[in-house]
Amino acid sequence: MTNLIQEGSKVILYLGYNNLHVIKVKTNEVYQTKFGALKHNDLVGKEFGSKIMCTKGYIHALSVIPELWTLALPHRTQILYMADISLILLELDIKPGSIVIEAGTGSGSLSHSIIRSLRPNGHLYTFEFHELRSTLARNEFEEHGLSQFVTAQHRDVLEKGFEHENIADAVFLDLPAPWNAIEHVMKVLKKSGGRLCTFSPCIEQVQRTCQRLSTNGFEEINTVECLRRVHEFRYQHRSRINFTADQNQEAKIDTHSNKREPNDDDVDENDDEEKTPNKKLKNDSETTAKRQPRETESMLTAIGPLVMPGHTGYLTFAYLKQN
Amino acid sequence: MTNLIQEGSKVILYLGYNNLHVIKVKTNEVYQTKFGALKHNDLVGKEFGSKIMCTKGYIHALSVIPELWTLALPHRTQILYMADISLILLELDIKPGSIVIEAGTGSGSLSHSIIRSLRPNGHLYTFEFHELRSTLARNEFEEHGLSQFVTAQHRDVLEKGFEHENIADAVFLDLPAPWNAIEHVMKVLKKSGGRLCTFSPCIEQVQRTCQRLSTNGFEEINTVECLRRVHEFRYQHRSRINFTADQNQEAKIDTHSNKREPNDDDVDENDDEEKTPNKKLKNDSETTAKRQPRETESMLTAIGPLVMPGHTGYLTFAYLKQN
Amino acid sequence: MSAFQDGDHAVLTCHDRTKIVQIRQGRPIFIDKNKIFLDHVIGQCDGSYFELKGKYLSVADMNQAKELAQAEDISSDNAGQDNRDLCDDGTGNQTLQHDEIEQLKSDGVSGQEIISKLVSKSATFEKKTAFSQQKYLNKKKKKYIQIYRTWKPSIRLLCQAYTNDLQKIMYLRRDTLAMLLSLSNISHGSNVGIVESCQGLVLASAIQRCAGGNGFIFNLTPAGENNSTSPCCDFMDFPDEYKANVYSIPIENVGDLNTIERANQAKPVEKEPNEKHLLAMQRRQRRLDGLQLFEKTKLDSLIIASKYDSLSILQHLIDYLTLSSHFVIYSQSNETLLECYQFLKKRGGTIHVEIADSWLREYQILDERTHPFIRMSGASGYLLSGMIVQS
Amino acid sequence: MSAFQDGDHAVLTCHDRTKIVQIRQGRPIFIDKNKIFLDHVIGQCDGSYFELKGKYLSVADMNQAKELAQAEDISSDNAGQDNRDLCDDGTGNQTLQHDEIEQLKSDGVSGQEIISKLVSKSATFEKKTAFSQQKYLNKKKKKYIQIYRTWKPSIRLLCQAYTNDLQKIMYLRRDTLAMLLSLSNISHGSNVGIVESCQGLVLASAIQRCAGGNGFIFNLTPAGENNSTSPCCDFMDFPDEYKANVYSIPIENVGDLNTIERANQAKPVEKEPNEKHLLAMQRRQRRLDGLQLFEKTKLDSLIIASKYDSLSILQHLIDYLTLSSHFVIYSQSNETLLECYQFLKKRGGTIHVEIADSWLREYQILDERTHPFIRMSGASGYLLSGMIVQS
Repeated sequence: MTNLIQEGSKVILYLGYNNLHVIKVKTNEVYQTKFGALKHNDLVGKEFGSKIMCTKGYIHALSVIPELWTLALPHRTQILYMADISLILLELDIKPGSIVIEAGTGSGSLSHSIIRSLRPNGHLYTFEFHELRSTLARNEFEEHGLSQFVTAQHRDVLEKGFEHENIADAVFLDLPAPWNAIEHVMKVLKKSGGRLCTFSPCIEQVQRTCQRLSTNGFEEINTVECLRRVHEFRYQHRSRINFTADQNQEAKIDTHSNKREPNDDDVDENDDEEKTPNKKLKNDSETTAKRQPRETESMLTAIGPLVMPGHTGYLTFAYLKQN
Repeated sequence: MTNLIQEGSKVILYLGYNNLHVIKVKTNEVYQTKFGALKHNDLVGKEFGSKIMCTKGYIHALSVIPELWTLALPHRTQILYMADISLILLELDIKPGSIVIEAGTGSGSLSHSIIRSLRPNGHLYTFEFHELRSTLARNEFEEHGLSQFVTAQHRDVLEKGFEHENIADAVFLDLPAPWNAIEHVMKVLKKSGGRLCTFSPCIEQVQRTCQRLSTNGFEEINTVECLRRVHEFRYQHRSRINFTADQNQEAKIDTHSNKREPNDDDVDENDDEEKTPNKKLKNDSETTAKRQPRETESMLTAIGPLVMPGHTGYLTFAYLKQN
Repeated sequence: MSAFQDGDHAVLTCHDRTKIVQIRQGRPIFIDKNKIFLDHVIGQCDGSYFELKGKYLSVADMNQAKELAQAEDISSDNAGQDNRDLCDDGTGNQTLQHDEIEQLKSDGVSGQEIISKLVSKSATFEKKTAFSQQKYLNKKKKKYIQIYRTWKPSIRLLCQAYTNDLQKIMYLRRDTLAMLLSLSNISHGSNVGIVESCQGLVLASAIQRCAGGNGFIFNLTPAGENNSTSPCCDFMDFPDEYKANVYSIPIENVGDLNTIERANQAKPVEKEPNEKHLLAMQRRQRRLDGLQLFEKTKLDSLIIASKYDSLSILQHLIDYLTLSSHFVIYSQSNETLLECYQFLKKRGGTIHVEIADSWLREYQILDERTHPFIRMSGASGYLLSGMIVQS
Repeated sequence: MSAFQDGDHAVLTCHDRTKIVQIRQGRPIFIDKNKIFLDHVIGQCDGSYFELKGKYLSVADMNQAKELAQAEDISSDNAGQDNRDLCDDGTGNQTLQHDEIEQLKSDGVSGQEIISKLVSKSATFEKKTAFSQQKYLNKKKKKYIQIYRTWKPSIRLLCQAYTNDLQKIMYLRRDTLAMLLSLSNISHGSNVGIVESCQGLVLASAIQRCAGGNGFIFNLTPAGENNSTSPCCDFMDFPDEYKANVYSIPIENVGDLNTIERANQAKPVEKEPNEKHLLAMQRRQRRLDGLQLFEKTKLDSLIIASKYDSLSILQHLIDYLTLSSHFVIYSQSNETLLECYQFLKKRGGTIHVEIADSWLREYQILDERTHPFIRMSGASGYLLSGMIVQS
């Protein structure tokens, strides 16, 4: 992948946090963003990562890397997110040289990460029963310069199996009924040992899958769920309460002054505005220097989000050795 | 409950975090702790919360309050923990005056919290099919001075139901097959509306329960799981790396000195001990005052524990109104 | 269960929305800018069903309402569905226009009838899979069938009502509130100190748990924020005996023995003794009485869930706690609580000091489609708790 | 899959234990203080079964071993069991004495036979429920049947092996490592900078992902800790071409242009040119070469998972990152990462900066007894990640 944007390059436009768009650079075209018009011509020749001016602001032009692609890709199906994807790669021992089988291709979110991990000498065979989706994914692999690492095929693997035999180090299934594909998986995994992962959103699917895996001699079967929690950055503003007892200690002489009692604030509730503590203290500080306005401290915190993904799916891993 | 320990008082001995014991005070008896012998006589007349000397240390004497009791009680069955207990109380709307049904009593962990919430004018009817457990729980309620708020009965509610009719504001079931008790629950709940909670460790039990609740006209059915994560306090010690580039900036003249290169440390690996950065820097600082020993900062942190409860059970709540 | 009376508060639910209202004869409430009269709720019971007819909530038959309100049995998401069958929801196929629907509504046509019309005028409904049809119907039901239920307020329902307004209650999630209450050991007869900025949710919970015992509840608020804890206490419609021993006192003056003296010296200027003024004087006196009482009382429980600096509050209040009493501090961030922990460790005389957070996972339990909800809260906040003992 | 050779590393598993060993003809390893020889592992494949016979791991028949090692189908806890049936496990009922068992073992009696004897000599076995009998058998199997499997090392297995030694790898949980690798975008051809204190687990992961591409991997370690990252890299038995472009360089000297000059001036005293010394000189030269190379290289990825102060490391290394490159910082506590975040915000030129942690839940999937594991990890650590862009 070259580092410079060219005619025909796929570019991810970063407009802000979780605001990403994908375009394909085409001379003389214009793309409308919330920061105004972006001329494709302005992209050509720029390094990926560059700041590009639009008519009313700027964006950053990034290359197609799996994490961003997962956030920006056109959703043709529900997609896998990075927490699951990352764990799948690790648990399936996917590494350069691995031969990996994937069904279905879906929106290609996982495929891109698998390819990154098995480069430069591995290969991904990815199958999709929905013809259009398969074609679109194949085109994307092509556009992203990944064709040599992947074969995207339109095929109903539940009915027809994976075509190949004993070639795979790892198999990943995201199918509604993965248990029905187990025999095909056994055929395509290397005899000397291979790993399987199935992804299912519902526990009943997992139960059926585990049952079937176990009766077919799979070992080390384990099911996990992984949820990623992205924190929110927030400044917390904390004021300190001005305890009068402290002030007395600091300046005991002070008691004679004609200052008002904090607790007669509610005598007349209409002018609450007049009597907010800060106001009063400001007045007080004119007469007695010892009294400080209420201190407010700001502290940067990263706290859990009010809403986060609560469930994506269950990942079931297993190992099979056939001698 | 009086605030002074007396003959016959139940006392929780606090020996340390998660190290609690329960005794009943009996004149002239002695209880052995890891801090040596504790004379019961030393407890009598003391306030709860007092520090009591043993032969080789001290302990704190506490009264039986639900949180501590849950940690200290003799486990006759698997017990409910405070995260679940607390949520149950809130979701069942248990408040002073509530009439509550519980089955089974188990070790009485939940019972104590329910009683605390429904005092002074509510009542708990708790049922247990295991006769000994029921008797033991009844004795404990008696010893803890709670008898007036609770009726503990030995009874197989699955077979025989709850005896009472239309008295309960809330019902809690911790039974292996709660779905088989639903009809009894309907009989015991107030016609004008009442709430139910079932606790089940396995999802299959929950599925069956929800199914049965739904066909019997229960509403607002929802299932939750609550896990409490107690953090560990730990000081993190962080050293700063002494970048030579910084030192150069501070004192450029310094380059002539005969100091050794950090990166020739591995010339002779046998005396690694001699060459730990701190040692070397200590030597260096003798010749060049500008070089500071590696700074180490300690920071108190509260971090998630390596092991925490990963599952207690599923709580299913529901509401029933029968007109 | 007693019936609703004029002036009572009620919790109104409709689909997944929850709203706290006060029932007042002839006075409307507002939902989405629509005036709604609750007159017919008076005399009805907890959990009753109502249908929105014109501007009035009218009593609805339970069985009929139940059926209307119930969603078709489908999953809230398409998890577990063979997505081969998924087809586009096609919103452009509806020939019934928005204006026409509005007309039907103002003509008093029932929601059910409107939905029937929508279905018959939909070009694609027949072509949808059974799953998609159900999904479509549920969406329309949610929009056109307005079955309300009214409930007697409870702490649980208040938590539910604040779910979409969490910032108002410092993001105190219901499981965290539940745990806070347990850890505080509040019960009938307890002396309790509370410093909160959660609309009175914590205070109301404590008042309910104490149920007018002979202990005192001290609601410590900064001057000028006396009313910050009113909302939830009002919502709960507590009987007077529950409130008799509840004192709101100015937190600034805690531990300041000169306060009363100063207050007496600084008697406010004599105004005409109108009713409003008398009431204010009474309130003022009650705050002073509370303050005096507080200085003489040993607390069994202290709860801090405040937007103000918790550490200095803890420092000023900890000595009011009696032997074997309980303290709980809630904060959204750990850092605040670590400061308090360091103070407590240095001070000594505390045991069982913990910092904890919690996870709350909700489940969809449906035949062949069981899984946790696909959205959850990632913010439980943290609780620091412990007990005071002899050091 | 190639067979194990003399000198190879292997991951040994037995029940839930995992251990990384080096296979060396005639040289024993130690497990629970017992000498065990791995000679028979040589020539065997990934996933082979072995039985401990005397002091040797001997090749075991796969099917037989599978059956022996497999647990009876019961739940790992008694969740979901009607606890009416639970009875005391009764350990005092065994008439076979410890000494006798030890004698049987040293007589070479198989684990299976010992278990049969134990069952026949147990006073209570017959009286137990089926559930308790299975539980009993599983316990005994775990104790007396030692079926081992040997595996080719992988990052997954290294994570597994460190599960009980997490402090050695800074508590870096496998899901967090997995995420860190994704966020770093490391791939064949990347230029990578790594500062880690995780026994080389992160470095080894990076080396594997790059697989000897034409990019460089810089392992930045403090002087004196050059070997701190060796363990995992050794375990992985990487081919030489994977290591050719990996440079360990002294992090203290990064950005110090005088280092090389100084190093050349301060040429170490000429010692006798023995082999050890030559090797040391070569290593020294490689470190210097690496340092020179580093100063000229623009990094595509930077990973920090260090016990040293991450902020100052980030400050010194961030300018080596090229446009559209990735950085990831791992820490057990949020506070460290917040400092880094503040620095990054002030500096500018970064996008998509996130702090995240994760939950990993493991499940027991068994007929009628499905639920999450009753114990889980509560410590995932935090990752700060982001990208460098033109500011």
